[in-house]
Amino acid sequence: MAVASSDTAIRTGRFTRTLIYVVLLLFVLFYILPLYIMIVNSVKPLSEITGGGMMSLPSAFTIEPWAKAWSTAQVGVEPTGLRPYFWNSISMVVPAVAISTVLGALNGYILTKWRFRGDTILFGLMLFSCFIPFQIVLIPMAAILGVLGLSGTTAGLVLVHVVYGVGFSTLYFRNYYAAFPTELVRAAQIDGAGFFQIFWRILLPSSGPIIVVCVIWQFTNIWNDFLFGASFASGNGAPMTVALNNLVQSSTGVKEYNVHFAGAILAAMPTLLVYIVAGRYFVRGLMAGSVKG
Amino acid sequence: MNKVIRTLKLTTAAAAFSVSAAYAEDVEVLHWWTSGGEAAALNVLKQDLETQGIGWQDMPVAGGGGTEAMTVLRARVTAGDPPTAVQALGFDILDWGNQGALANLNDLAAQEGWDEVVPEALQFFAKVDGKWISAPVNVHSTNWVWANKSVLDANGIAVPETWEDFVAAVETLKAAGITPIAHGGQAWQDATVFDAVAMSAGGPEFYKAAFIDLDEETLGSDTMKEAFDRMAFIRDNVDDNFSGRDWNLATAMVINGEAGFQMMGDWAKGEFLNAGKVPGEDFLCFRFPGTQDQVTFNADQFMMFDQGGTVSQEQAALASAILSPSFQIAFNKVKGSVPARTDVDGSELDACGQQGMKDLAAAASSGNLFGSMAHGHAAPASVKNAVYDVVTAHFNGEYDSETAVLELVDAVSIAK
Amino acid sequence: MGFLDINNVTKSYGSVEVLHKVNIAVEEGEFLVLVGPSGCGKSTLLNMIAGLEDITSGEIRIKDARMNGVHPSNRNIAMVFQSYALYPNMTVGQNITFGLEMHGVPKAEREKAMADVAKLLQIEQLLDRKPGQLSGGQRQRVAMGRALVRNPDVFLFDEPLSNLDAKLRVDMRTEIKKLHQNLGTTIVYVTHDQIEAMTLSTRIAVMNGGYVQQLGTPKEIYDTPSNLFVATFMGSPSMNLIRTTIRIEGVAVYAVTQNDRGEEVRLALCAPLDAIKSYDGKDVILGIRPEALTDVEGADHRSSHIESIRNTVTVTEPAGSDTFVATTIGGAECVARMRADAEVLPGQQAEFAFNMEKAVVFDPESENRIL
Amino acid sequence: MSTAAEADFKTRLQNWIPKLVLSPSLAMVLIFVYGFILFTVYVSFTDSRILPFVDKDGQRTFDLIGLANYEKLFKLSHWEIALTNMAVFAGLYIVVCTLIGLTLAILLDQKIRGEGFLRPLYLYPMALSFIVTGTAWKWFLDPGIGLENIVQAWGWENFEFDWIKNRDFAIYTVVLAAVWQTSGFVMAMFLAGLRGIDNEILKAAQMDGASNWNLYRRIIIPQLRPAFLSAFVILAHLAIKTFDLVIAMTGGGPGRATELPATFMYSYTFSRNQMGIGASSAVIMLITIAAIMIPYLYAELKEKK
Repeated sequence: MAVASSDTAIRTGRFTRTLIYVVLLLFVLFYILPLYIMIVNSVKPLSEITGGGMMSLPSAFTIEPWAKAWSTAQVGVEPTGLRPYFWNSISMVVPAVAISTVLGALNGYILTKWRFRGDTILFGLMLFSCFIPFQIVLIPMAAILGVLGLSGTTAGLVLVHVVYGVGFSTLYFRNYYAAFPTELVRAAQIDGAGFFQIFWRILLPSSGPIIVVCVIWQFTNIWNDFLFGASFASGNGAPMTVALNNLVQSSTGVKEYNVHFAGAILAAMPTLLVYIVAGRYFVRGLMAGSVKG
Repeated sequence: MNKVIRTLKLTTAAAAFSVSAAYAEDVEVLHWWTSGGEAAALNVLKQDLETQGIGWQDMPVAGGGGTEAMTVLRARVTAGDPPTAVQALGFDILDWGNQGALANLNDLAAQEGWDEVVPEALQFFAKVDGKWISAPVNVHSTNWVWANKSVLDANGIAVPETWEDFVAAVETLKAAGITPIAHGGQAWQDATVFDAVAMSAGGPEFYKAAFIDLDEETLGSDTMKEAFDRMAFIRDNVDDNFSGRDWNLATAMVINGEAGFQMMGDWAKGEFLNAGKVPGEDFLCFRFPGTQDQVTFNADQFMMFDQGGTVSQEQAALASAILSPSFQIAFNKVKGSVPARTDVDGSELDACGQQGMKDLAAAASSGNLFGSMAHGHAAPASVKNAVYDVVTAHFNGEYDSETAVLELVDAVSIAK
Repeated sequence: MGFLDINNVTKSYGSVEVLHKVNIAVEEGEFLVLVGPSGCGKSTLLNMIAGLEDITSGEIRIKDARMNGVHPSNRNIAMVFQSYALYPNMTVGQNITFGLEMHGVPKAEREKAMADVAKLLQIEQLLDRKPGQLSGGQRQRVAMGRALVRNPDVFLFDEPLSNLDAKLRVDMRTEIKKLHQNLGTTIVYVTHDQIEAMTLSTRIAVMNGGYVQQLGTPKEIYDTPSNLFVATFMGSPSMNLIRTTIRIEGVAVYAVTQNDRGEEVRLALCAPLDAIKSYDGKDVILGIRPEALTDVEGADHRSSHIESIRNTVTVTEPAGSDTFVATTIGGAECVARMRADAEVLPGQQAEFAFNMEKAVVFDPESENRIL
Repeated sequence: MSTAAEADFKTRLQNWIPKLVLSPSLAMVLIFVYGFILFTVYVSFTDSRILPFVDKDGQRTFDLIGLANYEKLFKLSHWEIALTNMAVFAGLYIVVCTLIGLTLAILLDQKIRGEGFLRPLYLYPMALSFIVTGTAWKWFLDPGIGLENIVQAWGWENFEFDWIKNRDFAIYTVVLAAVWQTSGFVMAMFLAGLRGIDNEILKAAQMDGASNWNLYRRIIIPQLRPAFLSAFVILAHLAIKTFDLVIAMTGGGPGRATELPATFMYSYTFSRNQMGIGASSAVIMLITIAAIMIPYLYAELKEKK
């Protein structure tokens, strides 16, 4: 499949090609602009920003805002910077992504390879759950977390993210596995492999591309979540976005925009990294299933 | 199945145990003071408690003037795990108090004599059914005007005493090519201005009838239309770019001499000080013309959540520390507001701060201290936001003053 | 009682019954081919033998043990799939030994079994490759290796040759046949290709619409199809079917139809009178295979009964060894298989010889064979 | 099944394991999605303000008031604005994202040098949260300091771009920022779709004399149907959930010009202490989502059966 792509049958003239490059570069400009604003303003002293030079390059370059955002900025009563919250996020995101991906993979496997009566309706129910606006689940979710004793814990937060992540991960894996030959599963059954052995030995080794897509999607969404993190984490266990929000949003205090932007870029670093590193596999993963419908 | 539930219970019990074991002596405080100065000021409180052997579990949630924090609070209360103390404003405190969710601090209050030192208008928001439920931290007053002194001097403008003076001053600045009024077009900023304008246009009786008693006739009166007309005048004298601007960027315009005036609460002072400006020399602070005798206020408080019927030792210590004169001064020096108790020595405060304290004491004793509508101290949140809707729609030219008055009556009656 | 017994097996999905009371007994060492058009239920039946689908009612026994509800891996069967179903992430060697591994066979034994099979199928040099690097024929061999290594009681083949090109298909067909002859294993083989069915099988079950239409040796199926479906499905070009009317004159029985000039022609049937008596004056369908409809010189001289009709040639298709000649008899297009050097030209008249010994007759209503 | 009773252990296990493995997910979805929806429906029939409280004695502190919240809701001009904005926003957002995504994908598919470099640049906005990119956008669009200011400084004194400050246009700037965030993702989906198309069909069409334009219009784009559908689902769900973006960029302003149902619901539930009305707006939103998604899901799932 990837091989077919390297040779497109479309031919274009020199003029058209130039035009194409121009258009593509213009879009680069469009996409890069906000990042440009964030970066240039994160390396200027605050006076330069409030002085009105928000769009221009820094005349006095400083990395002090970065250092401040990371380790000394005030996000609570203690000047800790974003650093401790970074690890909170990691310890929430990693299990949440792992669990929702594994569940999604198993669900997709069952819904395509172990079909039973009513499975399509179940899938429909799960898919529709992707569309629930998160604002309405806050209160009842808090009640349930309270009953489970998970209120204010990372485990509770992981649970919440798994619950609302499993719909999409199931969708991805189901579409991917739908194209996976059922005969392989049957052959493995005859060979004596059980439910989990088939999954582990036969399907999973071929699921690389869709795992990448699913992990990117879940990682981005969970990492960037603010609402659940703020509502269900304890103060010290709050994820990075909550800390960032505390750094950025202050109604009646002095706004240090340069620190805010540095903090924002720091907070986005893991997701940016994921996109840059896994980006090339991303399109491949989408190709391999999820857009085939 | 039963077994599963049992295992579940065991694990959750274990989790709960480990949590409570680690923080048995802690107070957990939910607040939205996360910007440098405020948070540092709060740290004073934390250290104070730590000397008493009480740990401080910090739970900062910034955003939207406490909106996010209130959302989080709902989640925590629903989960059956409310924090010890929660920063809150005005009617939110009463709402929670009326639900029976807050602790009764009367013993402590009697012991420390809160009734005598906290102004009555403020007590209104700290008590339910005669019970103290909340510890006030400060009083912000919102009917301030901030001005760039050199701009005013250069154009020969004296501090305006009346609305007409103010109009004249604005016209002068406009003629000189300076943006007369720096303003950020966000609903709460529009409403902050509206508070002062309405007070100035109709006087204290009018303000009280309209925004505190929510009297329909007053809301629909010609005076209200006059207030909206004055808002329209202000709208005509802000720059084109006001919409959505953060208040502190508007303040920066005054600091940089791009604009003459800004109507904003006393927290704006921090921006001036931070920029190295000196009150009285570089910038001026005065009450909005026509409201010299009145103070519209909002007060930050920490409401104390019921922890199972009794007030724990830690909770009492926290409340007591909040109302201690030393913390009141230390905090308000940084915050720009004035202490919630009127009996503390204000000599450590700067000129604006001292004037604020003086104004507050005077207004409190003369019955001229009113809760700010814009900051949720005049009417419940639903009404406040209904007023926001109308004020901001009118300010942005969605409809004229006459319609605005009708809309206001309607919106308030739906929200009541 | 056979080696593999299919007794009254029925399959339904919800309220839809897709297999109706199928009964087949397979002897040890037999090569049974299930053949039929797609959707006839042949693959469903195979999957039920394999244990991949539930049996709604009836039973399947292998070596006299009831197999209903027995897990596929415990039936001692092996299956070769249409797509070969090679595990893409494993090497050829791992593919072959995966089943043994799952059954807990020690490594040393697995290696030996793999080596034996690889030698038998001449795929030793492929053992370390991944399936993606193999050609279609190689994959086919690996798939068979995977089945063979288990040394099962019954081999199941699900259209194993349909993904190969024509030449390779013929080669592999021969190999499978050889393998069967050498190893003597019991095989159930599903295909929609009637040539494969004819060449490979010891017995054929022709299926359609969830019923076994006919079960018999290739010769029985070919020469005496039990109904119109079997007659047309088996054989290529398929059997000519001519609408005729039975006329009994004394002891002689005639099938009467028209040639393309509209003249009545009579073909005498060599049939016992009793069998056909009741059809006197009624319409029947006369079936004659193309090789039994030839030019006069090419007709089978051993046949006791040749009838001939003069008719117009519409199309000729020289196929090298033979020439197929089309003509219209009784309003139906008929194909005759003539010698390669038969001198016929389109549009001209030619003599068509019917070998009436090979002719069969069907009832148009029930579609079953009468003679 | 008649044979279930006599199935051997392995078979029975095999029949049960899939359902067993699926059940936690199913239970989660039933409780945490559908249970919560029912809860919301219930709250929408009450006069709950801060919370639907039950006090210590088990007494409700709220009353059931039937459809009164819905009546109030539809009297609020605010809600009307939110709905209108949603229609404008969702419509434009989905269409523009799809168009840009498709265009970029087609252009990138022309054997572009540096594709590996360009792709992540188009994709990265998806990785950023709006808590702060909202500020960057706000500044960029601000006529005083952003684009308008720069272009005027370059000498085009008459250039005007003040949409974010303009009640009638502000919603389009929200669309712009939303498109910025997700169009790259849509591009990736279309690119994947394009790469999956059999080149032989294209070659055949070229031999038939189809121009590039016709090739795309008649042959390629119709084959991207699955990609269109996937993009639609993802975009529709993002459009409905758009919240942070508005809060960070415009705060619903100027005035109320960029209020959306999600921000409306949030503000009534959590900052205005009118949870009953908030819940009723959530119910209306859910009904709208269901009305759009259920036919789509039905068609999709039925087809695959």
